[in-house]
Amino acid sequence: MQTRRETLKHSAAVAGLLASTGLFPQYAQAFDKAAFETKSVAEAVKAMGGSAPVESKDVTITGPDIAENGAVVPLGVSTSLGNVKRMLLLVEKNPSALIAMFNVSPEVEANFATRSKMGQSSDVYAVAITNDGKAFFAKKEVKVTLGGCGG
Amino acid sequence: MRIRAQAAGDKATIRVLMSHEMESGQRKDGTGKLIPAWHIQDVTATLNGKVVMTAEWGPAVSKNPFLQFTIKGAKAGDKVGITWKDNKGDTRSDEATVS
Amino acid sequence: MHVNAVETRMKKLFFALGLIGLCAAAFAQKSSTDSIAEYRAMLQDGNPAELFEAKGEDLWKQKRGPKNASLEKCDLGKGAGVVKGAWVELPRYFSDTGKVQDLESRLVTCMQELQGFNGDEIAKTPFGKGEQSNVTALATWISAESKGMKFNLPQGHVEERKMYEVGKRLFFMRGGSHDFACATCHGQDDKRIRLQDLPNLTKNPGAGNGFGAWPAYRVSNGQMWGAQLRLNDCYRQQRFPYPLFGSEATIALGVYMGVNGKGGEATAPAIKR
Amino acid sequence: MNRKYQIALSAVVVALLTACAAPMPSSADLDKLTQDIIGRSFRAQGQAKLDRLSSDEDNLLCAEAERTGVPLDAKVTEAIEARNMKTIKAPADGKYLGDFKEGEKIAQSGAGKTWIDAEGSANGGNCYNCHQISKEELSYGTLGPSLYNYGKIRGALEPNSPVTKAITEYTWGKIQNARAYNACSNMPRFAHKGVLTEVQIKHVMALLLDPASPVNK
Repeated sequence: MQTRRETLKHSAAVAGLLASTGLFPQYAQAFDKAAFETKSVAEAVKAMGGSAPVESKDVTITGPDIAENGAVVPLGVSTSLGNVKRMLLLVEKNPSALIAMFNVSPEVEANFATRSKMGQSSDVYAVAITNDGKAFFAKKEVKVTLGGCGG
Repeated sequence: MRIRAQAAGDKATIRVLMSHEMESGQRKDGTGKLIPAWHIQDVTATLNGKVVMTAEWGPAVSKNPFLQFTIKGAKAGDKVGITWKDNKGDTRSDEATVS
Repeated sequence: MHVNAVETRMKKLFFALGLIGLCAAAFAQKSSTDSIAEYRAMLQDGNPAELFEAKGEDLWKQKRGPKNASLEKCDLGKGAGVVKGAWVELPRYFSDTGKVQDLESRLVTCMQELQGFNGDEIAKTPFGKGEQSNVTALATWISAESKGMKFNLPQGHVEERKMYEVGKRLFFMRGGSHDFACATCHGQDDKRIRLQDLPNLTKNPGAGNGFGAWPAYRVSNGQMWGAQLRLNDCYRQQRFPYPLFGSEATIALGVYMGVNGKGGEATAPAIKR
Repeated sequence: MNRKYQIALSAVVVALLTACAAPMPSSADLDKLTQDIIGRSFRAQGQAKLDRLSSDEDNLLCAEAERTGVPLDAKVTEAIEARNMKTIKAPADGKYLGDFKEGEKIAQSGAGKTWIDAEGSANGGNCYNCHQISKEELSYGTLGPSLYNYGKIRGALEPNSPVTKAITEYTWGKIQNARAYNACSNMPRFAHKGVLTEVQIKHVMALLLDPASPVNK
């Protein structure tokens, strides 16, 4: 296991290392700002290169039934489908629906977890986009007892 | 950053905590002015220097973000690297050894 | 993660699985309390307090301040430089200052004596700013080094016993515009405010669980709170005036709760709503 | 043993002796010490001034009984209740019930009187912090009894009935100053301590006693 370290101090060295692997230049064009500004689930999926999403039991969304605090809502997306290139996590009623996008490679499982802010109770979506642009989703309702966006 | 990389069978679970404000862009300051969004937007994971996962995040990912994913074929002793970049161009990288 | 925590979670999981097995309808009837418990359990793995622990450990070892010294010779009560187990015996009496001190006030003493910082200035700095945020990070790491250990505050010195008695008086003191005492919310078993369970801080398990959880990461604001800020915000909600950082009142309350929590397990740094 | 150690050791012994020899002060001295410590430990902040630290006699008596576990003498209890009863005033216009919808807002709000609240800003009633009230609000506390169906189960929804009149007056008094009925109640004295205005109390009354209030459905 990683021992604790001072990130700031250490970062420069690793950054140098990564730069030498040719990793850094790819950042420049990575972030798709427009997709993260779309308002609906459908628009976001489209912006991320998926067709109209179809509900599928092969996609799983995990999250709490009730979030005590909307500032931190643990959510997970996964799928048993093969040939998946992207996994999306969305919160329908947030000001922008798209929370996170994960690019799936052969080296990782199509299974990711993070935590999201939620302004109010809402359906949350996991969407899997396949290599041929098909989109499959699963959703569940998460009730928020205290909003997390307004501060 | 805190990276924990734990091998089990022929894969390793990676858990990451990152220090970041993740300002949503929805909040107002004391004078009623909107505080601009400030968030991590790109995350890259490497295994022994090779990119295995990239992600894009919006401002709705929670403050001090948590990320969990699984790398296939990773074994004890392998190096897992995580790099993030935010919308102000700030970046951090760190590395952990799979145990 | 601590073994007991894993065990507890496993038990919870088996319990949950059992319910599903026995009757599927139980799922639909799951109470909001169960759902909230489930939500809290989901957050346990990956507590951002770890980020503050890492910062605190570095701060302990780093040469800083006007004297360009580390804190590695700081005496937290178990001898110079001894960190492990120090937190479960604090607050305690220190002969060099002639005072009963808690972890945070003791850290300020060390930062002043060893590193040359101005302790009064640090005490006056708002929580979360400047050297105050460093004190919190240090306290986070130091408390984590005692994780799983049992509280055992010393009561051998008369000053320690006096502070317990003062703390007890403060705990029951009613005041402010609402007549609230600490005891109003934390003097009975199995009560809650809104959906928050309220530990009974007059005895175990509440005292150990409650006192032993801070410093804690608060998900509501993404801040790391030490015991001093925890008590400060209690007094705010009691509608009292502002307790000074490291004041005798807050330290006396720490002695009262810590002694009541004797034998309870240290869980800090915890994650709270 | 070398001399340096001897000196060090004797210092330790002296320190130990001092610690052991120093007697524990009397309870009265500890009360005094507590007051001194309170005087040194707080500062005024915002509207939370230092006068908030002075306990009235009712609070001193109740705090001591709770700390020591020795219940108050019946006569003392009566005296506290009588003192507080005197503070209760019937509504000037004789009307006890306001708007239950406003009452719900007041019951929900925990704002007011802290050092971050602007002076003069409206105070909440903090009701849901301690009580279940309407069935819709799941986030309620348990420090006080459930108030769900408050008027209904007391048979206090019939206008002009003697029961309704009695329950209405009791509830009015209880919200104004709970310690007129229970000397050491944990409930704030909303009117006596200026936490809620008369108009606000009428709204909360309506939440509990208006037949149309969701509480009585």
